[in-house]
Amino acid sequence: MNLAFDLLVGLSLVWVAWRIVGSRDHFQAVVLFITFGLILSLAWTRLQSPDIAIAEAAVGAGLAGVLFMDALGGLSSSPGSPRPAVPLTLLFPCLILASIMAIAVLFVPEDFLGLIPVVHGALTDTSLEYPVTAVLLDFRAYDTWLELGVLLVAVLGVMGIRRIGSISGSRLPAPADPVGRWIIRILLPIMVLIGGYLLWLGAFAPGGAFQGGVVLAAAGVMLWQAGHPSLGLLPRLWWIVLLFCGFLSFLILAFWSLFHSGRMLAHPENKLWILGVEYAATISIATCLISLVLASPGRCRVRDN
Amino acid sequence: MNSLLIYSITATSLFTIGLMGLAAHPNLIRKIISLNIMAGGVFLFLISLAYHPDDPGVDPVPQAMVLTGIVVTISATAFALCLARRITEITGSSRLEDKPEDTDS
Amino acid sequence: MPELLVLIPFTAALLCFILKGVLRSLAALLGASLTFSASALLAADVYQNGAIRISLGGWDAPLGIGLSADGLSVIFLLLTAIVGLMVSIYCVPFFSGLHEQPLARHFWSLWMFLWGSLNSLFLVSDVFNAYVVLELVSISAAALAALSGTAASLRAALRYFLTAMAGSMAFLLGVGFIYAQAGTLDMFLVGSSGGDGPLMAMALGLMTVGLIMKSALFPFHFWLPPAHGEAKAPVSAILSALVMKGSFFLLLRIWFNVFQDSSLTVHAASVLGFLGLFAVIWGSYQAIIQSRLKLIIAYSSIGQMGYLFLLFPLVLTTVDAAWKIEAWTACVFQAVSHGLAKASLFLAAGNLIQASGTDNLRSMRNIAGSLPMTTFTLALAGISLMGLPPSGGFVAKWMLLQSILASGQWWLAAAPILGGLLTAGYIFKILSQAFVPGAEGACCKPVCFVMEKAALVLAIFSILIGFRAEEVIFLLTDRICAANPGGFWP
Amino acid sequence: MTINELLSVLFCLSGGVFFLAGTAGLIRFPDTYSRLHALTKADNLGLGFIVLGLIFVAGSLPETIKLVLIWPLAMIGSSSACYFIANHVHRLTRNKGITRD
Amino acid sequence: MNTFFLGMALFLVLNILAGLWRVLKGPEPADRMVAAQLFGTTGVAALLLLAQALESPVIRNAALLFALLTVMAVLAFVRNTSYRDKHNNDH
Repeated sequence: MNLAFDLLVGLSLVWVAWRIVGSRDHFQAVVLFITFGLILSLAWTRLQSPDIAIAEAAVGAGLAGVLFMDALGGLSSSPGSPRPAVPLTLLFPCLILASIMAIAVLFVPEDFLGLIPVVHGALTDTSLEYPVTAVLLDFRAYDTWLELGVLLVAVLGVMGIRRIGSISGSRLPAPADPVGRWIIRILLPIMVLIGGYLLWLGAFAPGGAFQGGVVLAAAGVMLWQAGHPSLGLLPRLWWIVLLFCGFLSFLILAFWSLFHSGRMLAHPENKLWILGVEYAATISIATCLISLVLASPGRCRVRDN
Repeated sequence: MNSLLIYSITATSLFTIGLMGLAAHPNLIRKIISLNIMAGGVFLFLISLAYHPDDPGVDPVPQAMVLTGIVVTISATAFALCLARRITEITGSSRLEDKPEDTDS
Repeated sequence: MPELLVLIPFTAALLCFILKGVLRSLAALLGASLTFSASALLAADVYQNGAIRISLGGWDAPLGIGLSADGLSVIFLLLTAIVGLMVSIYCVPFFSGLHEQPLARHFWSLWMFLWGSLNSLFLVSDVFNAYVVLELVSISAAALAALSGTAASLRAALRYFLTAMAGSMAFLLGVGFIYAQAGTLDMFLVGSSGGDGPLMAMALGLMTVGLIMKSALFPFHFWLPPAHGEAKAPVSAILSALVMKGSFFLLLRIWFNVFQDSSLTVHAASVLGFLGLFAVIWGSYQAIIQSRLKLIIAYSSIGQMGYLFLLFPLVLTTVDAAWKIEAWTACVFQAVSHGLAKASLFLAAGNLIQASGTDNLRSMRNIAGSLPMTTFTLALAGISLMGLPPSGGFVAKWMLLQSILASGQWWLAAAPILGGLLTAGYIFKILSQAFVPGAEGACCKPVCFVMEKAALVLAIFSILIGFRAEEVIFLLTDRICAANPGGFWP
Repeated sequence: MTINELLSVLFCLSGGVFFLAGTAGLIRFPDTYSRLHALTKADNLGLGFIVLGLIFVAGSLPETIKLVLIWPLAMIGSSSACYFIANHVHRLTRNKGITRD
Repeated sequence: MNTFFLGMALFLVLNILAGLWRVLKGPEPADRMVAAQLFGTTGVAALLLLAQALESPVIRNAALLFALLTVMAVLAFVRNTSYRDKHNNDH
């Protein structure tokens, strides 16, 4: 039964991906992409990694869907280009590449254990119980810090393109019908509640900074879609503090641990530091993602209405 | 033919399909969607390495890598989409080079 | 203290975003000079007492991430420091002009982020960390390229960014294959655990293709000329002098540390050699037929990068160890002198554009009269690019020729000979325009004194390094930290 | 097979039947409005039955509460989404002045 | 017992695949959005069944999240198409 489920999920992933690339209508491709994200979440659940399923669900259905729909909004949809989407000359080399990689994958050793024993061995002397959060925030904290840097640079890049200093201006027209506002008022507190719950859960179960941050970002974007300026309401200084707090907390930790114990990014003994850094990272991820979605349409949207 | 194999082969074919989409589509938004499919494929490959049905459970390091990768990919996608929208606003055509014969804007 | 090299630019980046006006320029200059001095200190430290390897957070190699500063990375760090400092000095007046003022905040924070990520790229010793740093470099470089806001520059930036993203995805899949084989992510551990077998072959192929896409080797060079041509002058100086060297440096790390004693690299080496040879000839030829100054310099970047890729066939197929050091020195000198000369060329071009308004060659007439300093900089940088005797470029091409002849692969000799000729072609094309007495009416807005000085200093540096070859050779031979003590040529 | 498991299998199967009905409705029905009809009614009911089935075999109390919480949320979500789409299609047809068959 | 739940999850994924036909064929963008909304609910049910089959209660959080997020895509769709149509109607 497991094999049947894996085969079905695998085949449907490949088939949906092929339809996405092969479809002529752009809107159809976006909807198929949202379905692709859904089936991928099922695959993550089947592979026993629930926190990635949560992150994929929040990012795929929540943020990517909204981003692509907005991008499509700006495009006057046409029936699609007449010629076939994927030229045949391209098909042949890609088939060769796919077969080479498929053969190479056969050589992955059956009893491949990777770094499991090492991580579980070192888990005792960190103050975090759940291995994934420990790897993210303690063993490979440098990766997480640079990844927060990537988020920050993306926000700076988007604001550079839009020539704006902050996102205070971008506000959408409130949806005409009352149901739009009503549903936001109900779903929003629940999403913020789930975001906090996932963050708190992170210390000892699948959850943590990333999932909490992404869920809060989805909540913020939902608020924005209801016509509320959400993060745009904050004065510029507060918005900058929220934006930088994740990256800054790692920076302060790095400076402090470098000059205190000579080893950069070494967490001090008491657990409060790591939790503080984790919460700051959550807030920073949520703010960066919301700012990305809010800043991309630019101010021209508000002026038209 | 255990599940490691099924998901790894699916992952590599997703990577190839995404690469094909990136090369084939003139429209910018379609290119960015294909990039996300490539990313999905690579992450599926990483997690298929980490998955062991019974004994020590799932390897946390690839999971951490994929979590970092998901957030990096969404921020890169948002940046690329903002660039694409700006290009569409300025030049009116959502493509990198404006070939006259295609009406698809 | 290699960690300082990462901490200072990131702090400066945050400060530059918050502060305004003069305070921002002060913070940027302070950050630039502090990073420069930190790089110099690190170089002296590595020069005296050998390569440094640190494990971050106190976790050792298989689990935690490490930073490694050895001879090769220190040379590239110094190149980034010198070019970075001069570009920062150039940019203070450049971005305080009325026209560029709104962009200043975005430019400075993105530039400091890029500098910090380049420093961490040159100190990398973990394969997945290399992916995250590559992503950070690509996003900040694309954001910088897109700052000019014109349709052409936005298109070029997006084409560059999409190619860079595809390259990163291929690189990440290669990381997956390495993890499947070696079970660890640290470069030096993977290197010592043997590099043969189908998984590693797949990893080598994917990573090499990914990094070639990012450093614009021949088949994937299409994104470079518009990206560097359309960007603002200091941004295109940063892009072609530093960002391309970053992905090339990572390629060196992968080929010579991760796949250190694997037999795979020998077969693939000649492919890279051919692509490099073709890039040299094709890039230099394209540079000659361009009419816009910045496009000429952008195409010449493709040509000069081709020289670097000649290293792979020379080092991997030569039997005699002595000649390998020649090839290594040639490649490193070419990278450093090209970086310096290209940065000064682009800055000088920026001065010309600011003075004459357009970067079309015909409007460049008679600049020898109005901008003598910039013409002198163009000439000096041209000497170093062409490889005339006193300059670093000459040392690079001379050693390249020697190691080619020693290794018996005579067909590679076409690159330095033909390449040098073609490079001379487009350098003289630029300079000849300068002395032609053109239309008197060409208005010449005054260019800030500091901007011309910065370009000149870079050109002088690219000439001076020709005289200091011993330290570089010493750094390359005895200060290499690889799994086995023999370094790159066991 | 305890009584709990039997009940849970029964409910899950009926939930599956409703999902099948919903999908069949999606494919077979002629226009958007009727497809919305299939989507909202059949699926929510299917989800409700599956949640009910799972409650029997769910372990501790918090799990059950979470299960019970999911169903009304999903219902709110899907019914309002259905309203948005219906409203949107109606406004489209009114703007274009053509009457949909 | 778990194989039964896994079988049900498999059946639901088949449902999603069948629904994809409407996404591919759907004449109107609205029909495609209807199908996407359908997949949301079916996805939540499949996740719940998987959570029970694989005995990891944490997957229920993912199902809880999914139930909320499908609305986002529909909201974005409605906002965009109406904006564009209003835009087209103006001139």
